[in-house]
Amino acid sequence: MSVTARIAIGWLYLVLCGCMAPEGYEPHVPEGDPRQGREVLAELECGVCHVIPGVPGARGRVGPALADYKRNVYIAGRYPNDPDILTRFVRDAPSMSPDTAMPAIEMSEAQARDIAAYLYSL
Amino acid sequence: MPSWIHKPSWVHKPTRKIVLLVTGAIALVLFGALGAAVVLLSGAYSTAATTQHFKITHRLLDAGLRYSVRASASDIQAPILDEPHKYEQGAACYRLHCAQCHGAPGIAPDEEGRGMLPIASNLAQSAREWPAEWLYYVTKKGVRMSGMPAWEFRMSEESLWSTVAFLTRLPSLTRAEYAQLSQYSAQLECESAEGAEMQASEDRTKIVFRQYACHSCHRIEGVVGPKSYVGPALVEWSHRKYLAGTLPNNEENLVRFILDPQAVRPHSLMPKLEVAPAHARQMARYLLELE
Amino acid sequence: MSEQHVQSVLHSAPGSGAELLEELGMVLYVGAALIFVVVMGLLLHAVFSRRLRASARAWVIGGGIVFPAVTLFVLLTYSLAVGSAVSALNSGTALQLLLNCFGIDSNARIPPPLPGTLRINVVGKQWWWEVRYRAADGELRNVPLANELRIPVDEPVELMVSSGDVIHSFWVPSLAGKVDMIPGRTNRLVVRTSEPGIYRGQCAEYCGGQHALMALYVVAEPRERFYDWLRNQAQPARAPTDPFLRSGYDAFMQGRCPECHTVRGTPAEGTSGPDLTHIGGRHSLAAGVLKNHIGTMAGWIAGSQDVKPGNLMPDSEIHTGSQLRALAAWLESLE
Amino acid sequence: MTAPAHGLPNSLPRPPGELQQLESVWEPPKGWRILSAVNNTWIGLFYVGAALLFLVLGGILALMMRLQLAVPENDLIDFDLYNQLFTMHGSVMMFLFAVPVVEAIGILLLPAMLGARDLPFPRLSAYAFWAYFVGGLVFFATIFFDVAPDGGWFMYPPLTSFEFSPGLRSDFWLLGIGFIEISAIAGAIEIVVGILRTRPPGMTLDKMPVYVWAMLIVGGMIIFGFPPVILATALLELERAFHWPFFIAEQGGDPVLWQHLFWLFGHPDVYIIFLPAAGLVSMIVPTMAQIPLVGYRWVVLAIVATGFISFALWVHHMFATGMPHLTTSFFSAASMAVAIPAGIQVFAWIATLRRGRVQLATPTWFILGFFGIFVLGGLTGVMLAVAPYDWQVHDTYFVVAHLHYVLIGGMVFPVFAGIYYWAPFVSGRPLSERMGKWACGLMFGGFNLAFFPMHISGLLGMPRRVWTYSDTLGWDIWNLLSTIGAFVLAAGFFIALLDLLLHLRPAGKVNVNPWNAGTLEWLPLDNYGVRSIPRITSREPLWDTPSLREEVDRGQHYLPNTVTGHRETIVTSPIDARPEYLLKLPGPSWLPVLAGVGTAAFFLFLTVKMFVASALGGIVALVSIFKWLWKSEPAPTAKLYHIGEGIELPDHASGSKSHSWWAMVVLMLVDGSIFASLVFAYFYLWTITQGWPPAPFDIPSLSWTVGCALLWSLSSLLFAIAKVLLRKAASRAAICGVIVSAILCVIAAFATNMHTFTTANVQPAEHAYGAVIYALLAWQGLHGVLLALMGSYTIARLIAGLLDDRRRNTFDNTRLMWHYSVAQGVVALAVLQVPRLFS
Repeated sequence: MSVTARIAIGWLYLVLCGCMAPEGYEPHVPEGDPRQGREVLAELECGVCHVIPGVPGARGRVGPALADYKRNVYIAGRYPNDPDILTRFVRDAPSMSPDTAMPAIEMSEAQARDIAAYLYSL
Repeated sequence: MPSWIHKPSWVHKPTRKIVLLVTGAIALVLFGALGAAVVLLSGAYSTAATTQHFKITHRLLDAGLRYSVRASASDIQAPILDEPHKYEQGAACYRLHCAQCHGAPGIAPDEEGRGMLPIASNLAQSAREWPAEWLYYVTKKGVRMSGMPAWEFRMSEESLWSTVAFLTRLPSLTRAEYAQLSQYSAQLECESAEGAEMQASEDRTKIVFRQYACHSCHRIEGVVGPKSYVGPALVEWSHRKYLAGTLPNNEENLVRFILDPQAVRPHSLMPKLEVAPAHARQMARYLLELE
Repeated sequence: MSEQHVQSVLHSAPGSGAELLEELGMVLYVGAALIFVVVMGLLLHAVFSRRLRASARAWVIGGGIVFPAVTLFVLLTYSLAVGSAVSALNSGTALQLLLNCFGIDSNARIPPPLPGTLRINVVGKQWWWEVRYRAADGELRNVPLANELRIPVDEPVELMVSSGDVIHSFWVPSLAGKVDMIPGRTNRLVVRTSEPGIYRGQCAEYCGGQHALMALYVVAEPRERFYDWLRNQAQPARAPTDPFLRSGYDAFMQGRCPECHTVRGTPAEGTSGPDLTHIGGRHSLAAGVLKNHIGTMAGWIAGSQDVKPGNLMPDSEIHTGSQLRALAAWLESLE
Repeated sequence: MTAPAHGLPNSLPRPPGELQQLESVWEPPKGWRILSAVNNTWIGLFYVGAALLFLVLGGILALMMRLQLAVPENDLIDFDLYNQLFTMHGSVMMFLFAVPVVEAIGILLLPAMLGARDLPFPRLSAYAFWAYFVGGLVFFATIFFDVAPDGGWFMYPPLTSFEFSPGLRSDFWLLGIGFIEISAIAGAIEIVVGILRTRPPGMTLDKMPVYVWAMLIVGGMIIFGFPPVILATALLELERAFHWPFFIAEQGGDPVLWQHLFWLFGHPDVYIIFLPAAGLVSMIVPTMAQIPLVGYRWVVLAIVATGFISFALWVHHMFATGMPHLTTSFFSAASMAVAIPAGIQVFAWIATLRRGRVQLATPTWFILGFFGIFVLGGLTGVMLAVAPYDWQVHDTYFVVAHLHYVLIGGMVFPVFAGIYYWAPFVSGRPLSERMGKWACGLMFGGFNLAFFPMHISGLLGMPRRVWTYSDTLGWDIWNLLSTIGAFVLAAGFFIALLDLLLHLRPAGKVNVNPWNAGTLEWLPLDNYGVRSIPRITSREPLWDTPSLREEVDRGQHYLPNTVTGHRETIVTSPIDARPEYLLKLPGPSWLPVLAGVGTAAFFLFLTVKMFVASALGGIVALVSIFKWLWKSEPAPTAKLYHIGEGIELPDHASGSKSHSWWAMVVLMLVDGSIFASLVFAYFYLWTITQGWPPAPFDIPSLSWTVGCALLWSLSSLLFAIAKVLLRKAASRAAICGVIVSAILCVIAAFATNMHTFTTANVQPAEHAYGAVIYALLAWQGLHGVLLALMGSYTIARLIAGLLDDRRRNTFDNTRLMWHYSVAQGVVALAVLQVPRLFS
């Protein structure tokens, strides 16, 4: 692209959306429904320990804040942050990281997927 | 006066000039800002290391460096540099830490060093033209926006001056002389900065975080760095109940974890950075004060 | 939890005093709406019409005195009857109702307890509820509990409410009107319902910082289940059954927990916090603020000051991650 | 001086220069010196402006709360700030807006409505204003320093006592609000005495405009209604500062005592706010319908009845405290009964509108808005009076909705109707009709959108004063609607206030009657008020005598000039308004400003425990007050002044004819009410305590008590002797001697009283019994100090030659207070001995 063309596009950006940052990695959870996930997070009151944007009352600071979760590189400081691992981790953290403070919370596989999907939508 | 500027009746002549000037200045600033935004957002400004700086940019940066170093180094008094063995000691440091980018008589910089922009200057020339104090200052503090790190956190004070002692001799060395010196110095070590003096000021702590490259993985309140999501963000840390997901968050535990992460959590991806204990405590205290 | 938690004047429990009050409310809403519409009609007609006759006698005396006086007299009589009926839930003979209508029995709101009536003491504290059953299963026993009431259906239950610090107000709108909990006084409230269910209540008198986070649940159950439950509540806590729970028990005892909490059957005998002997069986934690499961339990123990800032329970601060999980698991096992 | 008796209107030409002299005497200070103005026209304007400022400030607090509650589990405002916000919102709106604004409007309108040049105590009004304004601003500023009170506007102990509210927050409320109440009482004295004594000749009680009636009754209600809360704040502050346990259950006190005292004030307060507004409606409705008010006598009767009944309702705020059935039944009936006088007024207004042809201007729209909102608020009020229903909705958002319906509907809408109606009276031209209608529409729509949903959220179980709520309770949508409504309402207020800022320019000279009203405030006015004071023969003089405006403006009625060369007005008899004497009024002065600021400084520095600064403030206030009093009774001249129609008046009166005697009597009523509240507290605590005095405490010794009573009585006797001496023109030295002995007697009496306490086994900090009897003692001590000050001041005037048998208002007032204090002291002593009868 010529510099002129680029500058023209720059103008367009400026007019259309102010400043738009380039998109990053978008993890995808198969069969995960982010909207359901938010409900589950609220229902299970995960906000007691985590700050979770979009979930009412989620202002706990026992565990890490979950804003921008998809950008996190690792889970629990030891696993790569990918959909499968996250789905397992939200259901049963102690089995993957025995010294963690996060208990295994009773939920279905589907609910865990929804939660992961929601976290990745943040 | 251009005809399209409508002249309001309340504007008196001298006032009118001021109004025009001020309006013009504001318009100029706005246009400038808008232009800069366009250039930035369009990607027209290239960040590739293959595109060279404009000549003017380079000259300006270069001049800026000189003036800044001159002003900052004015208080420094060099010790006696031609003590016996001092420059040999310095040669060891040079071989270990500097030659990779700066090269040496008859020796080119390494692969990494050759591709740098701006290119690391050849120190034979610098040493000819700059007084020892300037060399010391640049070595100690590093240079912003170039690849030059601050060596005060990596070399002891003694080693810094030895290196300067070596640098003052550098312009006079032949290829053979350097090769000989280099070979001789291979048996010497360059003393590292462990136990360097600490000041408990907050600014100092921020420097400590940066010099251990903490901010390459963590976003740290008060430390400017990349938006990194490798490790957890270190913000509002005093409210956090747990660190590393398992230890109660307090000063002792933080120090313990920073010094040896794997001792606390064997699988942790956080590397052991050989942090000086005093530095670790300083970091822990800083974090626990973040509201 | 899937049960519907109701906290509404408009959803009274069948057979409760609140049901009578809901009826009374309906009469009031309809009456008020009618009067409002008529008065507004008269007003607008008066404003937008040409000059009309309007005698002072008809309007001021008729509309302003006779009409309200008659309406209010009827309303007062009716409301006194309802009030007496609500107050006299457990002893409502027709005669007494009639007497109460005319305010003769000034004790109506505090009728003498019938022998064998279940009596529960509830003490409001900043910001939770201390509950004490007087279980009469052969012998009279004190069963201290917290933040949750269970009552048998179809049986009047006598609540004796008071306060341990500032003024609170006990209000479970689906069961009954509110009654203040005042230091130095004990008020009496009789509740009854004929339908099992879970009813939510909330402190209704401003009681300081976290007044908003002081709720409780009332669980109405069939008699049999209720008395089973009560018998169970009177028992001491079960001993931990596996090493993990055991480590949770140890974490509890090593921490500062026993200074404030009692777990009957263990050395923990603190009294300034809620009794935890059967905490795992309750519907909520932190006085109706959190649902009760291992995750909220762990979060509450580690971060109670974030959940309910200013409450008397400090963040745990000493338990490691696995200790915290074990501690939460142990408490959850205390059903 | 003789003048020909000539009937009114006197069509003889007025002498030249007369008007100029009148103008120059009443010339207001120029520029920023206007702040030293004391006449009620100016003070009234300042007062209304300040009250509106507090309306805006209190409104901003409300908007912040609504933002927090807009969505469930909101994080915008934390609980600590929220609790301060609602406490401050309630306190600011009730104490810094509602009560002051009704008094302010009274002070602004009454002189004109009464055809008086001014009310009798201009400097008292100025003092009341400055104390209120400075104190109010500082009180409000506490929110910026995180020390704003957070106990709710009715401050129930024990939450607000030292144990559960350490720190300064509650103290700011108790001391700040406490003294603002004192300023309200000062305003009430001015209003009551003004209405009773400065009416125009011929305006008998039954010819007073309804608004004037309302203000008279309200003045009376303030006099009896505020004392209980003044006492309550004093007791709670004593508990906080010295741990005297009036409200601590474990030590024999009772938190419910506070509730009784507070609502004994709090419920009349609602009518103190509502009745003047109803009075405004009774003025605007007839004008807009161009027909006299239907059922004037009934409406007046309704106002009087409301005034009385309002003192019998307070317990309906306490239905949930576990009252006996009989008590709730009685108060339930009384609370319903108050709907009857309200009904009378509503139907009288509707009948008036029916008879007339209604002009649909902005004030009318506000009045219609008032009807819609107030009637609904009244109906929910009846619901709340039904005790069993109240058990459900008490302390929920239903109550929040109700109280805003009656307060905003019943007071704010009429006030804004009044602002639009009387703006021409202030500035000679109306406000913008277009902005006014927009404002009214937005306020009405916004109000209902904000507050109607609160009925529903309340019924759905939402308690008041919660800083957050869960999203599982179904309250979300109603709260969101309320928040949106609140902002629409705010937009309405904004437009109305903008209209005021843009279009209200107070003018000295005003000659308009844009709505063709019938009452005196629409006579042509200048800084001196009316040019001549009319003789009144009917309720709507401007309708019944169409030429009256012109006659008055030409100086054809009473007092078309300044006969004494000072600011002056006619004082008339309280019932039938016969002219009695000319009252010389004081001119502009900085003293009331200084005194007001000093008083505010005294209380506020006391709050933050800066005792030296506080004492300095107190001294500044005292010195200023004495300085202004010193000149307050100028030497009477022997001559009589002709005011027209052959009537000749002296320029001085003493004894019960003097306006200052009336003010003193009113002050004593206030004083007596505070004392009565304290005695009530004593007997109340008795009823809830096992054994009185509770073991092991003593009743103070009987014999010493008798001695003390004798000493009190002796001092009274001495003062009576001083009066005889003064009448007989005895030597100054003799009179001074007698007064000094009286003072010494008082000191001795108090010392004896102290002795009986210190020798008995009773301490104030151990049990409520000790606390309350020490409070009685302290009250007598305070009166001792007061008598000593007043006695010394009397002596000083006597020595300075400013006091003699004719010029003796200072002496009379001191004498009144003396005998009153002695009687009170003796009653207090007797009260303490009553338990002996039962032991």
